Amino acid sequence: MIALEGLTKRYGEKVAVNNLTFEVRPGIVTGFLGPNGAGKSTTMRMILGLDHPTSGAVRIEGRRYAELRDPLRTIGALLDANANHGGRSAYHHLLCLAQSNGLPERRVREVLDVVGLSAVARKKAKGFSMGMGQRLGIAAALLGDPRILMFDEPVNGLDPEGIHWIRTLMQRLAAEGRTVFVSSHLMSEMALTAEHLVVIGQGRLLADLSMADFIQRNSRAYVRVRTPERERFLDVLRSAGLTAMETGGTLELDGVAAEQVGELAARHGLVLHELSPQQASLEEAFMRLTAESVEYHAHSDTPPAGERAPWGADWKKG
Amino acid sequence: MTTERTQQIPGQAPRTPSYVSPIPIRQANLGHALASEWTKIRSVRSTMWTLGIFLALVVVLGCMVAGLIGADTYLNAPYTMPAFFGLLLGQMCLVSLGVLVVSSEYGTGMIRTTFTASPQRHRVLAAKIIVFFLVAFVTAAVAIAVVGLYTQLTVDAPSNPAWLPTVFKGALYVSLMGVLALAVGSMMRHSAGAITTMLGVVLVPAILPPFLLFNESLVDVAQFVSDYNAISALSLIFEGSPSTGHGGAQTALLAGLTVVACAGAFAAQANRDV
Amino acid sequence: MAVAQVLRSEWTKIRSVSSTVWTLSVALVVTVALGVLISWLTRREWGEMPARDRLTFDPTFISFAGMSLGQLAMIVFGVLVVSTEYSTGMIRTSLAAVPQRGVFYASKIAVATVPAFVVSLVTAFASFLLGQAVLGPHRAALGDEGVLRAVVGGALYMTLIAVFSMGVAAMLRSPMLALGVLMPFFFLLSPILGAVSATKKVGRYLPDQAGSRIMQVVTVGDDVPYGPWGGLGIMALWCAAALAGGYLLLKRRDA
Amino acid sequence: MIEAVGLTKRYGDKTAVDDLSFQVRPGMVTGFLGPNGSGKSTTMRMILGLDTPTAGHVTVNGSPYRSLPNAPRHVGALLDAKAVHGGRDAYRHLLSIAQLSGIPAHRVDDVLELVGLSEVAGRRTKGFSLGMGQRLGIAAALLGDPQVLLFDEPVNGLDPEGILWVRNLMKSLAAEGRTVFVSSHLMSEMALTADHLVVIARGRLLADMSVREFIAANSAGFARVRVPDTGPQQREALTAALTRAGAQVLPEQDGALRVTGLPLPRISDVAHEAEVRLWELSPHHASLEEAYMRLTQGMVDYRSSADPQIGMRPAPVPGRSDGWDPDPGPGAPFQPVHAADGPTFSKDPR
Repeated sequence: MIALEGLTKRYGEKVAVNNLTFEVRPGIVTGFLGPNGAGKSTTMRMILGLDHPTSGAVRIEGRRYAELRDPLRTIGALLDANANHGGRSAYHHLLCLAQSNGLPERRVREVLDVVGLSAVARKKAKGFSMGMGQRLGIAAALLGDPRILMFDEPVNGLDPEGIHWIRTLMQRLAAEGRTVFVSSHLMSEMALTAEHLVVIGQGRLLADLSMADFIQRNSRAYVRVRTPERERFLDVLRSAGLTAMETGGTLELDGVAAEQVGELAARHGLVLHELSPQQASLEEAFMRLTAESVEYHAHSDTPPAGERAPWGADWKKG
Repeated sequence: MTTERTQQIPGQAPRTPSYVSPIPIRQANLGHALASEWTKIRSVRSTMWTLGIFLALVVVLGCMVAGLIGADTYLNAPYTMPAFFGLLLGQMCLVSLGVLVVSSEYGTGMIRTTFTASPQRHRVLAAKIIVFFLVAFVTAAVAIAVVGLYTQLTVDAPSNPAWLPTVFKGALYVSLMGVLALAVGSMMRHSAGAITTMLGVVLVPAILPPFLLFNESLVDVAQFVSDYNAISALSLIFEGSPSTGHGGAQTALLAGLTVVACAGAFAAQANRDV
Repeated sequence: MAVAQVLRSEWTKIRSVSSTVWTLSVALVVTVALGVLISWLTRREWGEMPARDRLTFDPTFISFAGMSLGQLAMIVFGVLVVSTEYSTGMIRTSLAAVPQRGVFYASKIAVATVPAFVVSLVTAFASFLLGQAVLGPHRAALGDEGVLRAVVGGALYMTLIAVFSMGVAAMLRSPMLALGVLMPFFFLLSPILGAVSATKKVGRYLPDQAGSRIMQVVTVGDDVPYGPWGGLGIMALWCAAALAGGYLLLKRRDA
Repeated sequence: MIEAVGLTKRYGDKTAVDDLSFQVRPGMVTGFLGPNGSGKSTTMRMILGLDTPTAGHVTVNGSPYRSLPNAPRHVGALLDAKAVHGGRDAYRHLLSIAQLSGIPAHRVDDVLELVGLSEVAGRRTKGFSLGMGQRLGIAAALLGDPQVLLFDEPVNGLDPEGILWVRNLMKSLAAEGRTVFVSSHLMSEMALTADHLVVIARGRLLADMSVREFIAANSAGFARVRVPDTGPQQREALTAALTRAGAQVLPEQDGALRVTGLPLPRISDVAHEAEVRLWELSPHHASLEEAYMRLTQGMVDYRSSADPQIGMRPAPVPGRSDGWDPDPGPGAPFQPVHAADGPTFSKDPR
């Protein structure tokens, strides 16, 4: 279990992390979301005792990080896949970490096997692809068989097989009763992996609740209907006091459960070709929640009408 | 941006609706590459550092030495002579910059961006050589000229030789050394390796002759090496006499080497995978 | 957290990168080779040396002439051992594994000092023995007064150069910056201060000038206010200051 | 339009790309998929003339890349977001590329604005995050307003807002009639972005077809049907009726039915005939990931395996335990949890 109490980090004027209080519980995968610059990495570094909080504290299993004896046996972390000396082999990289925490050399070979790097264990990390570097970082996290695991963007650079593997790995680790804390920008991945979400924006806690609650609270749910008897269906809806939005060949109904629509159709003998409850995606929910706290907004390439000509207008003349 | 579904690009299958930029596409040329390299060389700090240290070394050391050496030295040496000491050390700055101009692109991966933007690789290298040579030459000439002026103004002694030609020759020699380093950097693609190699090129011939003298048959070689190494070349440029020459032959040798190295660099990069 | 574990870990780190072997072997080869070369040149030029120089000739010190260049490799070794942790980002992994920064730092310095000292010892004896062999009739013997002290002292001098560099690198973190400070410090500032008479008195308290005193056996006619061990002590103080600065900054800074 | 014909690249004994032929057409987003080490990056580099093919050739708009008279005006590429000189600021990085093909300086401002980096244009790229680097790379690709665009893992490091932006950007570029070729490992992203797929593994072409065809060919879709939860009779009646009509029916955990082999209207009719009311009738397409995993199974390098955790257990002989403390002591009351010690996280896509 990781517990944050009023964690704050200031860099001069800028508040990177602002009074964060939450707990990461064992037995489930907890997703850590937020736009770029929200303070996720800073928070994770403070959890690992790498950055000193301006105020507040982090407790790992009730203790401060620096008080942990052999911390790798308590918490394993993947922060940055490239956080290794490029001139050192994967094996030696893990070996020096293992030795610092009194782990046997056998364990190094074992985790190399777990992440599938045994064949390149003696190669310098310099020549590793991003995906291989990521696997090496995951191996380092697993090294001490810790009760708490923390991953920052674990699927970065992994191929689909690797993504699938890390997803199942995290779920299995959580099922074993461990605490798993994962940050990611990939909402579709998170939707598949995490059960609980902690969302921050501009250093502040925006949400700390279960995945289902999060999506439900931050998005629109509706029922999609396709029917060959559209006009009659619309009449029936109108008489029942419901409205539908038409998009393409389908109808979207807000504020009503699929069950009700099914009953309504059955009562009037309507044929439906589709009756599916739609839940907005995690991505949509996330976008809605964090809309105001995004840095580096991109823009549409098409300038608003009346603004300057596409580009190189004067160049064209010349 | 407008979408025009017309066909203008030759060789393309005519059926598919394809985007064509409203801005006409014209051929890129060496002028573009030169502008690009000029932007590159002035937008990194390593340029400022190496050139700044070079200027400081030549000017500061030169002005210090100018006051220390006897006034009668200038009877047979030009007023720019004190610049020689700074150039000895300073040429390593130009060598470093020459290497970095190319090898930092390989080190950072920027070279892929560059070669994607200009698949005519020879044009990129040519532009690099030209821009670097001009920058190095102008900087070196300014530094030597400053030393010459300072000496002329402060040293109360007559001087026989004209010092303007030595500004040109000295600057030419060290810039050629820089271009040689650039070519070596382009072939080796590794900053530290290329700088070490160039250190060897500058220093080894200078300390080699005593060792060659052990063997009688190598006496001629030793003589050649001691006459033509970088340090004697520079010293001849600044204090040569009619009997020893004024470094013209040495500069020609360096120019020849540089041309060969550049040819090697062009050939090596032409079809190499990057 | 057992310190022994961290020491083992740091030992693995240091032996698993090729820069260790490179820098240390360059230090050895360059120091010995240059020392032999200069000893040999001295013997050849003996006949042309002024009588005064012949009287104050220090055969031990001359065989350590390569140290001036060889210490460069020692500086690089010291800087790389510490600063590559930062430049590669390894420091975050390391400190997550060993959150006791003091233990981490002390272990790293201690473990790096051992190979540096071993190589320095080999270098000092090899330089001395080969140098004396080349000097022929002008040689000194290991049993002569002060000679053994000078040879062992030479090894300590080289080791302390590396330790000093480690401390500076821990303060500055970037390898380029650390080398950019240390190289001019040893190769420009120190010689210039030592050469100009006005600053000579300040210059001899710089670490390299104070430390190199221990390698001299013949010290006729100089007015240096400290003895061989005093000089080494001054150098050790410099190292202690650099290490302390490195420790304080490591403790305080975000990784 | 990109056209590869018999493209082959060998490094010594190893064949990275093996006789690859495909076309990337304008007007749509073409996804380029394959496991790590399958030759995707090598192929992209050969398209851009960075690597020379051992055999075969690849052309862009009809001519080899290296003979394009002004490449950035024809092709924009994002290969590696970190492939910039860290000491140069973003603006002058782009300017140097722009000048190389005679693109005016104010176009640099435009693309910086477009990718949202205007505020940091004067900052050295060394301090950029992965996401900012990615945006810079995209800006460089768009600089020449090119007809053909290549992106290698464009969303790497971007936050959700950036991912959404890149997705829409690629779609709009394709809609303008450009050729957009994107490699990615993120199947969910690809499913949302790409119209067409080129899949390779071990350097060989595995598939070159539309996303829809690809999913249809490599996996099965199904319909989810729910009936009123008043009693099991309705469900059984419907199951029987659907089975008679030729469908495969599987019960799901929450009481719904998973029906394969019948189109939705047909299921509706069958339910109507069986006088079963429906509370849900929703189509489910198999995911692109499932389809992809099925296709590329057995072709991946660096396979992961289960964690045996033997190395974590106390060594059998305490005397020779490699420094492992058999009794962690009260300071570290570690209890390894081995609820599922078996190899449960294999490569099986199911």
